[in-house]
Amino acid sequence: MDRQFLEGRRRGVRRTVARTLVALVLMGCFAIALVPLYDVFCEVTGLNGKTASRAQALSAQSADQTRLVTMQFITRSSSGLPWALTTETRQLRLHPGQSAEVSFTFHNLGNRPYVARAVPSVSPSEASVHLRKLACFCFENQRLAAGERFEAPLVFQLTRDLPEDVKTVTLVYTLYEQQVSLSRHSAMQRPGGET
Amino acid sequence: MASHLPTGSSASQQQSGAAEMTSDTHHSGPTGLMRWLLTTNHKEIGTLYLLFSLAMFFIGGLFAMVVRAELFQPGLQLVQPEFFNQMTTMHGLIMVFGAVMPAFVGLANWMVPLQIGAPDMALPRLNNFSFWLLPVAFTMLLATLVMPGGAPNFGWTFYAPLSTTYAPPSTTFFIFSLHLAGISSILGAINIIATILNLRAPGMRMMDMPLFVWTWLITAFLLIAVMPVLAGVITMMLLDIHFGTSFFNAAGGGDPVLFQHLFWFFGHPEVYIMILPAFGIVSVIIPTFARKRLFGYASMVYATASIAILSFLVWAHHMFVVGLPLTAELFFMYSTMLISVPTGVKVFNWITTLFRGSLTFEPPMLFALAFVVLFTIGGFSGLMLAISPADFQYHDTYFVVAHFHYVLVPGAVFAIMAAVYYWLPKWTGHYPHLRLSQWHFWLSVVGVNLTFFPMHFAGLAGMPRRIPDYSLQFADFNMITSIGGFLFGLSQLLFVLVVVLCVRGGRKAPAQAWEGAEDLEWTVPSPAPLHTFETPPDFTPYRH
Amino acid sequence: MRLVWTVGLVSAGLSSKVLANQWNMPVGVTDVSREIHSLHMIIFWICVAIGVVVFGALFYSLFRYRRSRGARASNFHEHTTLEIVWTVVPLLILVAMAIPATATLKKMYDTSEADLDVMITGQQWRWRYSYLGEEVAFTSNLATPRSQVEGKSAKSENYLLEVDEPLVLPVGQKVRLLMTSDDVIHSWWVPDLAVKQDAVPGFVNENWVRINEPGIYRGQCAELCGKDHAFMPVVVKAVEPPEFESWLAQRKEAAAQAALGVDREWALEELMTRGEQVYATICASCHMPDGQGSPPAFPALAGNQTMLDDADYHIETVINGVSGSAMPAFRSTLNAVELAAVITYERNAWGNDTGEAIQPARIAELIDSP
Amino acid sequence: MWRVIQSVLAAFFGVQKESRRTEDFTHGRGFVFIVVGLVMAALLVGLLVLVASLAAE
Repeated sequence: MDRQFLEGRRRGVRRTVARTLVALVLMGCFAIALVPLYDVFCEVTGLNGKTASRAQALSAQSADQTRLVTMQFITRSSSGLPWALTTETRQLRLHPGQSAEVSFTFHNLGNRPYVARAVPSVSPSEASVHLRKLACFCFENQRLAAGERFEAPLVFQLTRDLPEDVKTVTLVYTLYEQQVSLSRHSAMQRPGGET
Repeated sequence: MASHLPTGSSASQQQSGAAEMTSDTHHSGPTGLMRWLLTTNHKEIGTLYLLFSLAMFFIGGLFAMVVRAELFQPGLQLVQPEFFNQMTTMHGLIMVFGAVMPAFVGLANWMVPLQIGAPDMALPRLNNFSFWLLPVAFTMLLATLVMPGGAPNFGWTFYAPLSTTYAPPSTTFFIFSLHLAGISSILGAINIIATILNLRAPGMRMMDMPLFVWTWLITAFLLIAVMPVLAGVITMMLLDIHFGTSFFNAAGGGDPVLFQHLFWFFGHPEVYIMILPAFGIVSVIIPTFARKRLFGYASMVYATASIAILSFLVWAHHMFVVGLPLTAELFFMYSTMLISVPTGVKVFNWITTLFRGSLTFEPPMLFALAFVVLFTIGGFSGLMLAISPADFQYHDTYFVVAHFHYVLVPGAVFAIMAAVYYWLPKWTGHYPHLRLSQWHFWLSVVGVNLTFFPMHFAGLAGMPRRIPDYSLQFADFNMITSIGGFLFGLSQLLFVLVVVLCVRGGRKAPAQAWEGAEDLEWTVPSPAPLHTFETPPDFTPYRH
Repeated sequence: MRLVWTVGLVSAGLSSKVLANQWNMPVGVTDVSREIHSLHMIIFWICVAIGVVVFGALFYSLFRYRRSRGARASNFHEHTTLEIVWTVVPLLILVAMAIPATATLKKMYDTSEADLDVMITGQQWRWRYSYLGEEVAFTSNLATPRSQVEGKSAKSENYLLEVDEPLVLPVGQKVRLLMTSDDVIHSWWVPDLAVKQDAVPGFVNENWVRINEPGIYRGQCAELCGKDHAFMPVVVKAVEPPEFESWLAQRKEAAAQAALGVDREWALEELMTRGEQVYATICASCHMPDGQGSPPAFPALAGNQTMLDDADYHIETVINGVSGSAMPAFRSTLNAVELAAVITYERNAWGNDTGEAIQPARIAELIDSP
Repeated sequence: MWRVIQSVLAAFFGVQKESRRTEDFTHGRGFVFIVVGLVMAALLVGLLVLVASLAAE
């Protein structure tokens, strides 16, 4: 058979394989990039009721006196952690644009120290981008000795552009024990490392 | 099915196992088991894929029989819920990754080079490697059944955190086996793309290729695009389980819903990976037995491409009740509804191909026609499921189970069977036994509908999927479904019988085994010799 | 002739009954469920109509153009106008479907002020309901006895769809349902209310319902959540608002009564009796009625030396659960009396015979945070 | 360029004249079609997002 013909085919195959491999690598990178992309997407759109994980500045705006929104607080703790997270303020009504402070109490009922973090979630999820937290215990881990009690404030604001049809915003904090480094970013650098 | 062997005296040995294979005149390499282990011939590898897939079809089917036996009546009779969940999970995984996908790859191995006039696949050694990854992967997956804590029990969709924090220890092996199966698929896809793009007979343009080749080309691109996502998601699971990360764990700032987004970003194109080659098969078989050119060949290609593109835009329709914002629900509802347009085009084209044809109903045609009818029923329930508000009622019920079994069993599986009946004469040199094939067809059709049609009603009446026991109002539906399931399962033994008989002997088939068949594979003798098209054939496009 | 008529009428009546109840999606008792039902029927009939046309054309071709009838193949294979028509017509049909679907979906996403907020927490394998701002919370467990599941006794009418404590809701009021989970993803579903929403651990989802008619509505968990996924039903009892108010008052009273019991000294037998009930509803599904468990996921309690030697460890495990395992924290699921009783029961049943009575007062210290 | 866009649009729609298709496949460059196809796919996504957010208003 024609040698040139075969050589041509071989070159074509090599080129196709190289291109598909490039596509494969690109898709692999894309798959990995989907994770941070998702986080950014959630933070921007408030998808899934996620809130910002860093303190935000108070947006200087006057309160919208024409409407009142109910803000509810729910506290839960997960299994394996003998802590109680409580707040006196279960519910408050405020104007969008207005800022408010609510105090939460952490109590370690166990007989050894624990490190834990309160993970927030907001419903309805449309409201989560409009919830600005100026100070929150949820930004960092809490470490409490056996029997220790700790009071921490949440300072927040619902921005004025909160959609009109949102009448009630629920903020749920779930306490999770942080034994090992559970933050995926630090764990990616040091797999399984203790913090 | 080693068709290249001389028929006659050695024919009886062919089916009795690879170990007894005698060497043949064409081949001077290793003999016996080693020959099959080391083969780089596309026909032999195709045969290996098909046999592997058949074995997995029966293992997965056995698991389904356990499920149906337990669900025969209310109450727990045969198995405990833990084991029931392992059965549903393994059934799904084996059928998707072990039976349907390898069957299509096997058909591609056998037929793509023959249909485009290529001497072999572009990368024969890689081909061998990608096949042998599969038995390793699935042996490992099946071995999880006897591990402490049992096999994976979290459904074939393995939603976190049930599949991470709360998973049995065997999950690590499950992840590893899925990695191997994924690598195998990727390598297979690269090989198919390289073959189709470079080894076509001189003069064969892209738009001259048979539709089976076209649909496989598009499927292969889908595989390249989504298999890395599957690999990524199961790697993240592995890291979550063993290395303290929390991609999918709220405790560490992760999100279980992220898992579902990633999984379905892979999963929905995966669904089309399992159906596009089936479209191709049916588009090849129907014109043959209608003795008429395929209506709207170009539209078929475009529709396939449209479906492939749209498949990346619809993933969250599997997640309508997970708590998506209104805009997202609407987006995914609209995009999903759009998919029914190209799918409809395909169905209309098939029917118009039949219109004013000259029809005969050989076994491959029977299966292809059943495919058109029953797949369309699955398409209708798919359209209903796309309606997001209604999906709040359908989601995770037997209505969904009915839907995807309609598109996968009388869809993908019937297409594979149609392909096997269609090409068996080419592989073995004999026609399959007509009466037995017809019995197999009719029993399968009755069994499939008896199994899956009542599931629609059970789902609408409120029966959730993946439950080992149910309340009394679902009892009648489940009993019918189980009887249908046993019938369908048993009738597949007939299929094996037909294949075995066909390998051993039967009415001799000429090179062009079907009167209306016009693709290149019908120009080589039946059975196809081990080496074909070593000199590229002269291709004159008959279509254009 | 009359006989034929009677039979016809009876069977028509029967089939309509069957169709209404068990073959189709329930119409339900909320405005949303009615709308979803009618949407479902509209789409269904559109599909039937398309199906008649498509399958009609298919089967016509199959019969008309058989070669055995002497059909000769013609050779057309393209028709641009026809192809445009069958692309455009389905598109129009889809738009016609999308309009009512969008309208219904927007109604389902209504966030107007609710009259009552209920937090629903999924836990392997039960639901916990708490009425926000009302200090009323309880768990709802499967009430069907194990013997019915195993076929040792006859199955009751509501087999697997009955619970010890249904969720009680007032009719005619908008109830906001907040969903979350303690462990894996669950999905709270009542077909008659057309509410199905995933409960995702660490996240909160919401849905709402306004029930039009009093009654008892049954559903179940719809998302695979582990071995007893089939055994976590949902039962909603919808009552008139006054009845709801008195029920709520009664619940508060009962909670206060239970709190009183904490301070007094309980006898071993008393705790054992109470503990046996709690064990059967809460613990037996994993640790088995005979305390043998099903290792490795669910350890045996009978003869479990670590547990018997260290009462504190035992108490702590039950109260706080074990993170990353199927053992949940019962701190907020059970009250001090129930916790004390069940721990006492576990330490004395199945030949464990420690003779220890764990007093509710001891537990109360560990779960309260004054 | 307009020809390419027209052809890609026709492909999205799924209907194309035989003569036109033959011409595209003989004279057109695959790469251009792929790029235009991807852009059109992105436009389709944008259009759907727009429709969905308008409908959600």
